[in-house]
Amino acid sequence: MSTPLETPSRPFDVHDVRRDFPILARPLPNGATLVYLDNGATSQKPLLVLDKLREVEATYNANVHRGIHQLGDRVTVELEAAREKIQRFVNAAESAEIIFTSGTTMSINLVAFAWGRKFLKPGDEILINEMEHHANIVPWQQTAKATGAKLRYIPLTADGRLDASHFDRLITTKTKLVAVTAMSNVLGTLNPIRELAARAHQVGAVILVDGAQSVPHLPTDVRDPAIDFLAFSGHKLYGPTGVGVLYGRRELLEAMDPFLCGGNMINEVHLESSTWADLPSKFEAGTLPIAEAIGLGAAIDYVQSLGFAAIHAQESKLLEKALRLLPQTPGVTIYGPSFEHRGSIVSFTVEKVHPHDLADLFDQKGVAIRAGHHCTMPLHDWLDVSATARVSFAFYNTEAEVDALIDAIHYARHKFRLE
Amino acid sequence: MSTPLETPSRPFDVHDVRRDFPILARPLPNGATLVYLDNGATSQKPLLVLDKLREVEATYNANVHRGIHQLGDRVTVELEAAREKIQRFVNAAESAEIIFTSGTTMSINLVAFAWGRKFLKPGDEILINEMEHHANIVPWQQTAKATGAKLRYIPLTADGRLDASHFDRLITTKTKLVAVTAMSNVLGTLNPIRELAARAHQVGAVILVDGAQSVPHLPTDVRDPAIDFLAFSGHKLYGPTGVGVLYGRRELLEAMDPFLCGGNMINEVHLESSTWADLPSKFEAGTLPIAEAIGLGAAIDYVQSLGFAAIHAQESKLLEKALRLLPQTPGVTIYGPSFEHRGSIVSFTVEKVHPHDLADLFDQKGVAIRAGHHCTMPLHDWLDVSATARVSFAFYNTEAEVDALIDAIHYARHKFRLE
Amino acid sequence: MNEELYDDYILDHYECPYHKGHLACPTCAHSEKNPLCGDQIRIELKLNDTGHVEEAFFNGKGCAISQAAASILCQHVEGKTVDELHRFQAPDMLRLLKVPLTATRQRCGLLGFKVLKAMMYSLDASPTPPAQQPTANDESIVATSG
Amino acid sequence: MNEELYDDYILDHYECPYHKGHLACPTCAHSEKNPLCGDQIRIELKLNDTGHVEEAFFNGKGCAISQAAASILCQHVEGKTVDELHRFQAPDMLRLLKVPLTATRQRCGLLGFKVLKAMMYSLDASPTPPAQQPTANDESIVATSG
Ligand SMILES: Cc1ncc(COP(=O)(O)O)c(C=O)c1O
Ligand SMILES: Cc1ncc(COP(=O)(O)O)c(C=O)c1O
Repeated sequence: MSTPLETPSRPFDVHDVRRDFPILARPLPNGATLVYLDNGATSQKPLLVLDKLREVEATYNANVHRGIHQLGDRVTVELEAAREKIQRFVNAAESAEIIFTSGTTMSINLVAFAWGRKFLKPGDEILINEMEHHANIVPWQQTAKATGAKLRYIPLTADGRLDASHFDRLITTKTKLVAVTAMSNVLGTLNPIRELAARAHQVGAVILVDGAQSVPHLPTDVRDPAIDFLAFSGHKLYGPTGVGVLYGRRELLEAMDPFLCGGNMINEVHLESSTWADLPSKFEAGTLPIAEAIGLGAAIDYVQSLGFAAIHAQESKLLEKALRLLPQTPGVTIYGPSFEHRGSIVSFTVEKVHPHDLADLFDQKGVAIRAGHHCTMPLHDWLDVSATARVSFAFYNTEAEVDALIDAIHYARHKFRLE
Repeated sequence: MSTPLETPSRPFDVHDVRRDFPILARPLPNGATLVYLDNGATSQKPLLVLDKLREVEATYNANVHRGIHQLGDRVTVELEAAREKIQRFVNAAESAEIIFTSGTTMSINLVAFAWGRKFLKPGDEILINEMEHHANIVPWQQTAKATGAKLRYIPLTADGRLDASHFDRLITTKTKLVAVTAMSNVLGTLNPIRELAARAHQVGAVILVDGAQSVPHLPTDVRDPAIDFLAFSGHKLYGPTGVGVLYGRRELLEAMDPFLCGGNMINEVHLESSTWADLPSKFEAGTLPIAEAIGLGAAIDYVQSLGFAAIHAQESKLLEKALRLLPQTPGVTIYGPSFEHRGSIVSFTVEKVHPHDLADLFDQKGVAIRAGHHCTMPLHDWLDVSATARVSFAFYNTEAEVDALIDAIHYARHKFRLE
Repeated sequence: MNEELYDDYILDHYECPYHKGHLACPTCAHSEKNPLCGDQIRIELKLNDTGHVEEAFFNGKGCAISQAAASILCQHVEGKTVDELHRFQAPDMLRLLKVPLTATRQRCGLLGFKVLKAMMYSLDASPTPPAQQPTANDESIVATSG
Repeated sequence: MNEELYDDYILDHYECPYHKGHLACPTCAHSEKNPLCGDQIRIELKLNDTGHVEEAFFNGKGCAISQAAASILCQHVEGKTVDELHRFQAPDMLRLLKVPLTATRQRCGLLGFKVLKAMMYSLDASPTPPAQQPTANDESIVATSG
């Protein structure tokens, strides 16, 4: 996915950038300095976002689209401005194609219910793969069960990429949906969205892209390559929890029935039946995560002030260093593809030290990572390990923090009497 | 609904309380002082809540239930503490019965899908009524369509209460669900939840209470009277947007299948099928509105520090004054029952001045109200008006603000050359 | 600024609207409703052979802004050509009102305009030229939520 | 405090566990898995006629905490009566570990304990007295996610 990069409004200096994230400078309860390498789980939020949230809550808190009063007007204008920022950020054709949800999970479920259950029938095929997050597997399992459609999995190559040699066999006129993550949250694998989108469209299928991990780190353009649905979360994009986005192509959103029902998504309600509002309201039942959506708009401003070129340069440097140093560290096995094929996520194991123990010992040194199956049990079955340790970088991480990671591995091995 | 009142930790003084809500003292863009009478749409948030949100975001922002690190531990502990506060606040038997959702609308939809679509069949009856918010009508219309169950409406009395003389006829062994608001968001009507719950249970039906308007203003006890499902929103309870609650009785929640699917709600995921997590995770797919849920916990602390006795006393005073002065104001018609039967909400019209014009003219004086159908079109059809003006009080409103409301009506009439 | 929202110009149109009622034989007519507030506007036009608006009438109920705007609109369009109506855009309509409207109130101020535009659109879509359109006395030629 | 989480006591049990393996003829056995981290523990007990634990074995895989805790648990329960096992509670188990555990890690430290408790519960539920329970060599008497 590529989009004309916005011109960043400031030169990138990681130490300068870190000052925007006060949490990075606070000592942890145990006195250690935070080395936050768990950005794949949730990112930290810059002051700009925190201040925007406070501004909404403390100066024009009101419900949107309803109140004829100054607070209500202001908050409505701010919310719609955030929607337009998101529209431009992913290059959607119109802001009505940007639906506010509670997160990636909700965005995918919305499509699974409102598109999947309406348009899939027995014999149809949903194409997914084993590296997907549970949020992009379980909704399709349930939709397959409910509709009689069949789930098919694209096999993975030994290094954890989609095996393109199976595309011809698997993407056929039976295929109605290709659901795929743009970046694996465990292996970091960058999937060939352009090729999958083209092939899906050739056979008349729809492509849904899970952008939870990619959108915060890479430019996204839903029109090049043409994507039908895109799901992502605010909280991984330096924004608040409680808000996410579903982008959907107008034609598809129009053809779908609403999912959640209630206020705002209706046109008229009569005793026995109702008619639906226009996009985007049709899919936005009830009070939106108002402050959160506006906060997400601020997060996007922040990302664009840095520019993806600078973000990518910094994250690549960290990834390259981690991929270089980790294999040199005794006992370490890393999973997933080589540098060219991945975003800034590395999962690994250390021989004789369980990932949970690793994470705990790392924490003693302030190094925050995640250990477990990272909501990808099928992938861990495929990797044949029950858990891995994962580091996931953001642009505010430093090369010194990669060194801290390596030191932490030595510390854990030492504690486990392995060195 | 009644619960042993918590002992308030401070004496109630409205001017003192107002200092906790800085927005109430800020001048509006037009220079007027805010008279916020739109609490039914969304409430203002005390500093305690704003500060708690900032604390989460700036000092231990992390994902919950996952990270083995100090931030993750802290945020998990805080989130579960919030869940327990909510449990005690509504007197649920266990905290696992408290499900975090994105709001009342989502809570009701969750029940409509996960309970309704599983357990309702043709011939079954869902009992609602015309004063319900769209959030408690449209999901049932859709569920009725999907399952073949029949929607039935309890008639209203001329003053806008449920007509109890029809209960015998309408609540029968065919009835499987009674869905009812504890407090109408337009008429303020307080519905006889105790009687409805008892009758529902007599015939083996389940009762769902929409507590969006009642929970912020009256004590709630889900075990006395026994309620099966209770839905409410954080943002009307002096807490953040983006978070709501579904209380469900364990037995019912256990019998239901999950609704949204993804991370956190699973036990094991295999390629073809998955098993579900225990309560409450089973219904909490994906990353929760973490900061928002913790903020809601703080809002509940705040409410309890005042105590419902003081809150109710203050709001009753305002309601009594409004119900006394409004009818004396030329051209005003008010809707709904008398003082004893209502919470602190009053909807009205002013002859020859459309509610939208009223709201706009009120706004010139800083008086924020809501005009329209308030997501209750069937009720407005029943009232035979296309729109009303609504004032909804909170404990931080003052008697002087009721005077400001009356003055604003005179001002509007004057502008419309009616006086 | 907002103070002047309900100025004499708006209130005069609200109280003594221009051409509120019905045409005996409209060339075209259309109604719409803003379900959010219940405001309703119907507009009826009589076009002559040269494609000019001979007469414009509206009917409806709702707030002062939506009703006054419809009245102002009717006054404005009379004598205009179909072509001119096509070029007439929302900002022009808002300018006609002479008062600043917030985003929420613009929905009221533009309701009549929306009805006019929907009608123009359906005229375009119709196979017969406007002057030969059948007249209509039913509530709406183009079925809408009105 | 946390610094001492991986102290010699835990690591010794992890590296040289007490009674890791299987009993030839267990009176009862049970397995569970923490799907969040993949940790697995199976516990097998041999009870004698007087209702005392004669031998306790565990098997499993997972983090140092879960495995050491199971080892410590086996050592602790031998010689205890079924009654004493019933009275044995989570805080007792955590105390046995001698290290402070955060909420997240308590799931690891208590996995073996949970297996034991589930087994005790199924013993209660079974119609025959414990001593007469059929022995089991299959992976689990009580079907669980193990
Ligand atoms: C009675 C009632 N039910 C449901 C809702 C919907 O709540 P939310 O928009 O927070 O989902 C509201 C508020 O708008 C309400 O007043
Ligand atoms: C690839 C991917 N998809 C989906 C999700 C789910 O996102 P959320 O929990 O914000 O709904 C995540 C994050 O956990 C993810 O990494």
